Amino acid sequence: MSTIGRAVINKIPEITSNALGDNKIELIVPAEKIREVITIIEEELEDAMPESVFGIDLENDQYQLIYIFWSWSTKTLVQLRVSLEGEKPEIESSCDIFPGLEWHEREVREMFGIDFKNHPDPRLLLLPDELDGAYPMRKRFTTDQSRLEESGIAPPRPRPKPEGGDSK
Amino acid sequence: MGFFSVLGDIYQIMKHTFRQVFKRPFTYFYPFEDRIYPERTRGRHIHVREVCTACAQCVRACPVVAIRIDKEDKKFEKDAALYFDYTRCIFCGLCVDACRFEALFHTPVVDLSEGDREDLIFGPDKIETLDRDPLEWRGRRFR
Amino acid sequence: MSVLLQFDFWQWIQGIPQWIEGILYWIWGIVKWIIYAIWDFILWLWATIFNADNFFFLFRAVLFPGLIWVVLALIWAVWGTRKLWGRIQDRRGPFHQGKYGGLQLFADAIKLIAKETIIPDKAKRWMFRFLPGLLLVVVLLPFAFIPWDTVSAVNGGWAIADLSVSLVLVFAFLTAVPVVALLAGWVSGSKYTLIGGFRAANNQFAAEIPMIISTIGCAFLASSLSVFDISMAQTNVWFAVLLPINLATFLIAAIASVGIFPFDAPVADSEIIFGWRTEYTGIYFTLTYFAEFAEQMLYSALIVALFLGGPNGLPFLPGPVNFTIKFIVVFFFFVLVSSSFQRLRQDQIVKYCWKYLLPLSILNVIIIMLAIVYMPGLMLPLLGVG
Amino acid sequence: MSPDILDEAMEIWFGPQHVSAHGWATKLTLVGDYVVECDPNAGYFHRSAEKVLEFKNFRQGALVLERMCMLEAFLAEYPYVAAVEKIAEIEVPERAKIMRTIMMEMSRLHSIQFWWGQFNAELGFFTMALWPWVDREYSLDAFEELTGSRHTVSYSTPGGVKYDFTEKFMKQLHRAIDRFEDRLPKFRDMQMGSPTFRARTKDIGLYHYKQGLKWGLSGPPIKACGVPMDLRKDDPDPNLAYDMVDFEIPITENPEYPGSSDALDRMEQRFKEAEVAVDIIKQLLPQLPESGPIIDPKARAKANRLPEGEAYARVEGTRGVTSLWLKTLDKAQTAYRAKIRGPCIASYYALKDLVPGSKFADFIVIFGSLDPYPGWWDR
Repeated sequence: MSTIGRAVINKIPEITSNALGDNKIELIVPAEKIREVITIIEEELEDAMPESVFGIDLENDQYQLIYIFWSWSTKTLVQLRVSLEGEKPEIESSCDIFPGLEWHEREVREMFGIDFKNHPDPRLLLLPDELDGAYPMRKRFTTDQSRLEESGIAPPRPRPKPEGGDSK
Repeated sequence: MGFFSVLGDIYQIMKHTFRQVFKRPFTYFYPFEDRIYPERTRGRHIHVREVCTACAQCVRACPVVAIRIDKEDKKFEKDAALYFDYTRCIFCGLCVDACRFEALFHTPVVDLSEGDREDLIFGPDKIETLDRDPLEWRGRRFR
Repeated sequence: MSVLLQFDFWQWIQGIPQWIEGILYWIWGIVKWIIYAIWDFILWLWATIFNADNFFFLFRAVLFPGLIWVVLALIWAVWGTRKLWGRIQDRRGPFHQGKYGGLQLFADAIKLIAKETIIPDKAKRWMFRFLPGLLLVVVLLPFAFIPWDTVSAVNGGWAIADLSVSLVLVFAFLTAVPVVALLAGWVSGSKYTLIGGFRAANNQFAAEIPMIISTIGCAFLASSLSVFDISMAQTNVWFAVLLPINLATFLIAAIASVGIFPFDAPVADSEIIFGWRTEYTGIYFTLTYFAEFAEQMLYSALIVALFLGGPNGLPFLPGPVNFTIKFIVVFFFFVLVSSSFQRLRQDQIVKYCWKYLLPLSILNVIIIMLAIVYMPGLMLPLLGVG
Repeated sequence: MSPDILDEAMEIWFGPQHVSAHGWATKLTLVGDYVVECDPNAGYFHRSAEKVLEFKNFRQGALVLERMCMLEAFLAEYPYVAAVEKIAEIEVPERAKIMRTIMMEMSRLHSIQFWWGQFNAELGFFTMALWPWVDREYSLDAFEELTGSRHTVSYSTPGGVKYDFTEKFMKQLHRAIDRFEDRLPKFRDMQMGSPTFRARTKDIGLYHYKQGLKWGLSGPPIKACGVPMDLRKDDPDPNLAYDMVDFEIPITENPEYPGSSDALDRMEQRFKEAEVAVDIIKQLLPQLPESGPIIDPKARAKANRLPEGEAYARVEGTRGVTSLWLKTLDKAQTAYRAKIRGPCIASYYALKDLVPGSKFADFIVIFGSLDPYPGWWDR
């Protein structure tokens, strides 16, 4: 396990980690510990660059938040995975540690509805004002699928076919 | 401060721009002269109906669903009429790759412009031939 | 005698024709008065136009070296600039209208005149309309004092007019241009034009003083302030040969006060869209656009008159032809410079103008003074022969 | 800001329609000629690409990603293809790897040439704006000869590349490279040698690379600080041929402020990047085998339905790290979640802390020197 993984684990024992590749490590972080892990990363991981923060909607109010950091000098990629539930999940904002995360957090807030507490300016980043509460990246937000059958891809969730078998 | 080195730099720059004045410009007179389009250019399509077997693979392969198939309108025994909607088409060439019977080709004709949106939907009659109503401008025939 | 009635009815009746006759005379007097007025006007017109020297003066003022000639030169200048910029940027200039795009300017002019002139609501309406016209007038007037011909205006030459202090008068007009630009920027009501207007004024402070000081050298050598005398003093040696530094500082200061390329802040299109000219559309845009080119032409004409000997050149060619050839060469140099440099920031313009141009031009004036006082022979060839 | 400054400050919108606002809107608060506060906001180019990717099968997805940045189409579409290949474990034939790398370096070259022209146009110098664009036409002709389209090339697919190098294409490729090389000294004179350019870009937009990393900057803005941060060396991709080439990561040192960069260094950095790109192409061309498969035959079937999995593929774009995070359900035809990370949002929002204090005319120079491209962020 890379040095950063060992550093984080012995500070906060209940984080589990699995290696993704030779120099990539993934840490499963509980929601309330996120700020500490990021401060550890900021101190331990040399030249850390916050690549991105983004959410994944796993239906029925299950969300996952993934932070990605890349440090070019130690050539390690750290991926933090935080799972959240609830209609509008909450998490502390960590953009004062890494200013680069501020706009990623704003985008996750407007796309998924995951609220970042005490974020400096929680305005909409990309969406027009009409879509303020619509959270378009959630699976519930259905787009115009009038010509989906012609497009040749099965609907996103493979519906059980009445006549069975995969005709297409 | 290198006052004279600055004068030297300025002289260099002026020399380049002065020499450029007498060179042949790069652009050409577009409607009168045009460049030769390579044969792989992904321009508007040609639908060869003799070989077409109405398998609709091209309709499924199109990312923007720009092709509409009409299986009843048959000219040969197993083919179908295709309607290419050039307001949606992004000229990506996936339909030509998907067609196993080589019934669909690209042509290097890229200047598609019509009066209104309905004309941009090329029906079976327009999609098979390349000749369009001639466009006259300044005594030269362009289309 | 019969009884005199209070009111002699018969006499009254006989008076009516006299009364009518009086009215008719009165009407006839008015008509005569109108006819005489028209006739006098025609006589006056005939006198001013077809009188020998008046006609010649009017011809020079309106047709050849005056209005029509300058406007045609202006149109040629705009066409030449666009073609030259094209060639320098490795592309062809306008070519659709006319043989080599010659009619492109007239097509643009007609299109722009036909376009709607939008007046922004925050703009001061009357000043907004009035300023472009004023700008073009102020820029075109100094062309009257340019010495187009070796023979002076009074005794039959092709120049229009000349004063003993025409150099000062030309600069008076030229300093008014940035003031109009500042007003236009403030009056059109948008923030970008406001910044553009201030930058135009700022450019003016930066470039005005070195420009005027660098012409003192020519005035000294020709010992007169009239542009005609200065150009006449250069019959056998041009002032460019005697005062090269003055020519350089005048050229750079001229470029700065016109506001073309290296000193392009007033109309910096990537920062403040089109500077103080952003809100002008249609005919106002044409006027301001032509005003900029007219100013460039004016400065190149001044350089030719002050430093390159004006009309004296090849002896067998008439004066105006010599002048025009030199004018084209200097204008070509203006376009070349304007397409060779990035744009300077406003404070850098002021810094360079005051830190380099001003001391250089003052130094030059001192050198000229010393030369005149301690080298009496210097002035002899100029004045002796002239 | 202290209130007394605020009352004489003037708010000006460097709005989306502005000539050189690159499609973003920035609200600047000016006091006199100085920018006191800069409030960037994006979103005018948003095409909801991530939602669209959830309805595109694995052969169409690269088209969406390619339209994020038309300038570097080969580099932009590659992360999607690499992510699909990682999940579906598709091998790429040797020849396709080299062809991909050559075309990616060509797209880096012509993207830098475009940026040259744009940066000079922002500085008002249209001559030097159009000259690089003329050289760029030669590489666009080469792209059209190879793939059939100048910008939206859609060249690599899961498993390899679609089109093979033809004789005419090789000739045009050499013409583009030679044209770039014999005009380079002339461009150096006009660009780095020009006193007005040095005056406008010296010590403008100065930041230390540690602060740059905290904003999330990567690519040329960081390499200009003298830091060799480049994915081609740090995290080489198995499906590309960067290991076959020995090249040096180009960096630029700033003598007065070691470890930081200003607009002049960033321009110098891009000169070097273009030279390294041409050097890589020259080294790769002889190593290209004459004949051989350009696509793995089984790849087309494998890419129809992917097993369950997550993959994170990255590439060193012209403007920084470009990456795609892909998650697919078992036997799904479309991606369950695809996160596109473009490099340009860091450079745009870095202006929030970088610009206050500089002059209004310098905002353009800082903004242009970080090479922002709205397509990358607004998606």
